[in-house]
Amino acid sequence: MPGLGAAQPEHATAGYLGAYGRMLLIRRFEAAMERLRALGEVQGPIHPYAGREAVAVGVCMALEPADYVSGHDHGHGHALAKGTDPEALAAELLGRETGVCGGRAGAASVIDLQNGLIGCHGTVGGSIAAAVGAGLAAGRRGRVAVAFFGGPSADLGYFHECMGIAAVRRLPVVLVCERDLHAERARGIAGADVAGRAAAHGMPSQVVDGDDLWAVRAAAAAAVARARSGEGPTLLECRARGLDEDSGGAGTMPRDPLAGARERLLADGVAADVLQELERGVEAELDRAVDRALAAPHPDPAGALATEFSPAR
Amino acid sequence: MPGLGAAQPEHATAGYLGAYGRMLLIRRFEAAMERLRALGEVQGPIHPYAGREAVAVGVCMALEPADYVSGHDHGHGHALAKGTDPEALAAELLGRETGVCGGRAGAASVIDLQNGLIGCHGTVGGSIAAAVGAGLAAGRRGRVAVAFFGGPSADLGYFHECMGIAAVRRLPVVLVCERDLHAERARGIAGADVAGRAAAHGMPSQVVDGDDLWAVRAAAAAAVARARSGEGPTLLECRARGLDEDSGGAGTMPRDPLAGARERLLADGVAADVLQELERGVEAELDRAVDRALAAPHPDPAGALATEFSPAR
Amino acid sequence: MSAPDLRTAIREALAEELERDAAVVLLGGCGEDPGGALGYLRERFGPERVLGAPSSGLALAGAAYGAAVAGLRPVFELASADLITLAMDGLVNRAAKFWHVSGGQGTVPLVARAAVGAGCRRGAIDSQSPCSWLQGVPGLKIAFPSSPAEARGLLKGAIRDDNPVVFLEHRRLRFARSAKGPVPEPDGEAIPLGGARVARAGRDLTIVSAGGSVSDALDAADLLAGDGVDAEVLDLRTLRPLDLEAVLESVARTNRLLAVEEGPRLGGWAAGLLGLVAERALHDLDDAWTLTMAELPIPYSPTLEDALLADAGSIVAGVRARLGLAPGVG
Amino acid sequence: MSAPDLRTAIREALAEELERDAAVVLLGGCGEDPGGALGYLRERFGPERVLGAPSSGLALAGAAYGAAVAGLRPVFELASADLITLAMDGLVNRAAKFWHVSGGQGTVPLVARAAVGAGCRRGAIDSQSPCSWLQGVPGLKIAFPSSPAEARGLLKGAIRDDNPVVFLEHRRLRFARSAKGPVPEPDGEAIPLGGARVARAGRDLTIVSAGGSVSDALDAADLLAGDGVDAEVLDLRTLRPLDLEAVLESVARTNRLLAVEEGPRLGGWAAGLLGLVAERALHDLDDAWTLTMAELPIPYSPTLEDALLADAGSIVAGVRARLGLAPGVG
Ligand SMILES: Cc1ncc(C[n+]2csc(CCOP(=O)(O)OP(=O)(O)O)c2C)c(N)n1
Ligand SMILES: Cc1ncc(C[n+]2csc(CCOP(=O)(O)OP(=O)(O)O)c2C)c(N)n1
Ligand SMILES: [Mg+2]
Ligand SMILES: [Mg+2]
Repeated sequence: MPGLGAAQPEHATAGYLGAYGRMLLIRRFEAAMERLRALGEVQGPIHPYAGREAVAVGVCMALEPADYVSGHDHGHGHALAKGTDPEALAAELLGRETGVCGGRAGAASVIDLQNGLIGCHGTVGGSIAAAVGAGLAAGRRGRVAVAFFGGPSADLGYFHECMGIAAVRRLPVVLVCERDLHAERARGIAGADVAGRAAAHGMPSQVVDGDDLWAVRAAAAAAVARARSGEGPTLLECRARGLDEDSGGAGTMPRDPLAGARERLLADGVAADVLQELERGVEAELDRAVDRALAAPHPDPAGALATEFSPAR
Repeated sequence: MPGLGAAQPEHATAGYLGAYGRMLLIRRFEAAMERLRALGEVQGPIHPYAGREAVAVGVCMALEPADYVSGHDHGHGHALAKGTDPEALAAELLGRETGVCGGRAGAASVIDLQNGLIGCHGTVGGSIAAAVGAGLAAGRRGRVAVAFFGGPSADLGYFHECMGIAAVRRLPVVLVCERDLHAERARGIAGADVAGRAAAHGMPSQVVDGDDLWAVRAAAAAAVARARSGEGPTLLECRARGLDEDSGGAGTMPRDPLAGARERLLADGVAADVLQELERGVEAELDRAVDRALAAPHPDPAGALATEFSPAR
Repeated sequence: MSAPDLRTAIREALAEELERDAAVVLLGGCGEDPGGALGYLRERFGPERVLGAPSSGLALAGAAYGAAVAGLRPVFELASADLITLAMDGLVNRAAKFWHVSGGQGTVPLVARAAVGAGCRRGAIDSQSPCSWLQGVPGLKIAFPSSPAEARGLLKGAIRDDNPVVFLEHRRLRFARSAKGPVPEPDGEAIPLGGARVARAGRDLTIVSAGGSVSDALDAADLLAGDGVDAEVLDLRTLRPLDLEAVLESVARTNRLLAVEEGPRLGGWAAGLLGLVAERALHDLDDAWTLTMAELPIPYSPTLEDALLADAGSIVAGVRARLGLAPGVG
Repeated sequence: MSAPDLRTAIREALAEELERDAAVVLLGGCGEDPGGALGYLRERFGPERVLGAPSSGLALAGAAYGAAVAGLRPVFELASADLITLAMDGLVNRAAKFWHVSGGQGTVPLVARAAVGAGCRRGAIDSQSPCSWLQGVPGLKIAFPSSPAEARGLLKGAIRDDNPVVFLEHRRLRFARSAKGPVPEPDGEAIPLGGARVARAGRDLTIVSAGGSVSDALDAADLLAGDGVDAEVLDLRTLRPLDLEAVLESVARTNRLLAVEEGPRLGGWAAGLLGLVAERALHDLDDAWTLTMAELPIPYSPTLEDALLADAGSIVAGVRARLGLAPGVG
């Protein structure tokens, strides 16, 4: 996807311009998939990422392409942030042979090893174990492993057991609790202190404004630098207020991270027509991606269901 | 067992005299079982409790007979502290039909519902879940539920998930981490901060001198009172230094909790001959218990292995 | 009285048992909530009977076990049967063992409810059948109702049972409004666990199934009648205990056995059932086979998922092939 | 070269694989450490190859899966197979699924080692066979060696295999110094997973077993030879994949099948194996039965535990009864 390029560590507005494009891509991609779902083309569940785009994109700005990321069940957000091709991702949700996982995974379990996405995890907390494990490998190669997970994970065993291992072994891991305070309120969960739980394991932590791309990127860059230099893991609690269901998407909520990023770019001197061109580019790319994905073939059961095991090495 | 009586909340020396007797019983019982194990009479593993007697006995002094206790794999210590008949416990370790569980459980899994011992748990951390669950029932009846568990449990999921549930629901639960610092050193584990981990769940906690019967009882009494009055759970980290392997049991180590309790009782004015009479009583009771247990029949496979399920209610 | 849908059936069973016995409590409820029930029940019975809890299978199963030992009758809910993986220590190592290990001192009357089953495009990790993980655990019952009406009666039976029960609610039953075949028990009564049910009587072939596949077997039996094949359909209702006698009795009459399972063949209950029958009644059998899934994770792609799953059509095709009937007859 | 004991066999296999491939790492080691190996190996290979970790099955399995996805070949140890209950999410929902769900992007070459088996007075919760919990999980291999020499070769095969493997080390093998029956592979070689082994050739009866029970079957075969019964003994080596063709080939010659499993009958691999054979070769079978444990938790009491477990004597008695031979002949 030229023009969108995987998010890269950059300090100029240019980096944030690309990042804004990627946030927009996530928002628009999700809306397109919801439309296809209403038409019965996408048949599996989609866990919405709208309102959290600044978290995945801000964190991935601080990463190298070879770094590892594991996501939770809002997988399409993490995948696009880490650089997965939208056409391959759309084809995945459509269950096509050209999907990034050949149509075997669906949205919640996307894997894209080429872009460092080691997997998305429906089991609450499972992404943390995967990233901590990848951290064991990452250290050998100067890489970093990042886990995204929701607020409910902080109550579960994976969170604590894995923090313990990461802290004791000083693994190059960044744990990103991406709290959707709106979703948590809807579920009747009181806002617990997640960041504070890292102290139990002697791990530094930080509460981050998850609606602010710049704040997320800055916190992630510090945590990634710490991890890469061998100082060990960090827990970031990124609080996203979530979109109000009535707000109807980008632009209408004052705290909408997408609208916020756009305003900040304008304030930082990016010309409105540069933004509009970028936005048209994203829309056009997305349309093309969806069209191609819709035209792709369904997998052939004969070949797909052939072997249980990977051939022995 | 007249003369030994289940530990009761009492503030006079008399209560501590009985408690000292029970600590001695645990120490001597374990030594007797180890001897029988060397002879092949006890065939299963025994996880030693020597050096931790002040913890189980001090906590159980603060409990009513109907309160619930769950233990970990050092089950004989918790059972005797909660009031299990030494003869029935010896018979259990000997695998006899008269064992407290009919010989089905062995040392690590002892259950004695009549005395409130809901079970002992080889799975590290399992005792915590059992007590938190019992806490759900206990609240209805003005009872308290206590979990004993070792230091390694504090790294595991059960510990954190259950603390969360107990704290959120303000359950009448006391979590007693009984750390054997000697055993942990032998395993090469650095002394972590266990009590501090309760803060992550908004639960009060306290580090207690686990070698000091009086200190354990006082801390437990406060935690039990808090639980019983509906204020919620407490975590006690009882640090026992453990017996040095070379010390050869009671009396030779300055920090031996059993020797310490004896000295304190003498200092508090208990006459030496009163103590000696108590000690002779314990020895005599234990000898009788072991003799009877050894004379008890083995279970009959025909009857014992008859039905898989409890008959439907 | 019209037959209930699954949500209503589950909600009614829970409400009636909460009403009947003060020891019954509900734990959890962050999942799919197939009964759609917990909000309503919490309002009606209060937060001391219907308790929210984190969606933590590890602690939920462990705490339910402790609560049951201490005298409650907890019913807890896992968001999905795939998450039984997180609840195994409590279920397998604790609840299933307690009655025997305690020498009969007490029982563990808990029920673990979970939504189960493929066909809903939920992918490999949210569609699995957990039967094979649990069937080999002595002391643990597995109930797997085949219709909303059956679910209602069996859930009441599970809650009243003194032993721990895993209660599986097949997702495809949500779309079923009525029970297929006769429901012998009057509505509202508990069905005690352990007995199979003859869902359709027949003479030529015994089709044994459980859960969501029973209605496929009944549809297949209707189609096979057009071929002149009179199939008996047995609904196992519980996979442990297993009503082997009912299967043996049927096979002694039909001499042909087909077991239909939504799960892989290796390690599944269907192949095991064939083995148990072969061991006891080899010479009653003229033929015996299974219809299961391939030895694969369940793919997300609708095309692939449909290819993997049996339905009435594949049961009929299998029977025709096995009996040497021309395909398409009838 | 004398046959190794189990500890030596495991330690040597681990050392050789650590030496051969820098991607191999060992995790954990707070358990029984049946190889007696981890201290020695940590000294030899350093703490970056032999990593201590809390004895937490949940995080160990999850982290091993993540490490394997990211290019390592982790071998982790559970203190006891009963604790596989805590590792199920990582093994079943993640490791077993990855190759398929990713569409073949990568594999999960992890090995989960665990001590398994009854007969050592460890009680209900430290003696179980986990085979039935795992055999129905596509994508997950189960290796269950029958002797120290087999354990050495199969562990090397498991570590080199690109798929996740649960590797079960039977406690009773610790007392076995030598492999019973021929060990066809030269010492030190990896045995690829998936093929059964004819541990003893025979013509009258096929006894199929795995793990610690294979030597009981071999002893029984020796005793049965005195009755004029020439038993073939098949060692399955892996329970998934299952070498059904080897069993069918043997049964086609002997026409009698006995499967011996240390575990309950319902839900176990032995009954399932009978079912798979009945489905494929019903008319080859003159008789087929299983020798398993009762449907009960394993009791601590030595008297009760011994009564529950099969041994060579009970295999012989069962065969004699089933074949209608007078007891005590031979
Ligand atoms: C271990 C586990 N328990 C329960 C569930 C069911 N479940 C699915 S989503 C969800 C709550 C939302 O979790 P998550 O997506 O991590 O949080 P969010 O970011 O949406 O706030 C739950 C409880 C699950 N997937 N895994
Ligand atoms: C979940 C789990 N992991 C590992 C083990 C193996 N194991 C048995 S004892 C032990 C360490 C000691 O634990 P504990 O007795 O709780 O601590 P202690 O009081 O002896 O210090 C371990 C790791 C286990 N029983 N359960
Ligand atoms: Mg969510
Ligand atoms: Mg211990």
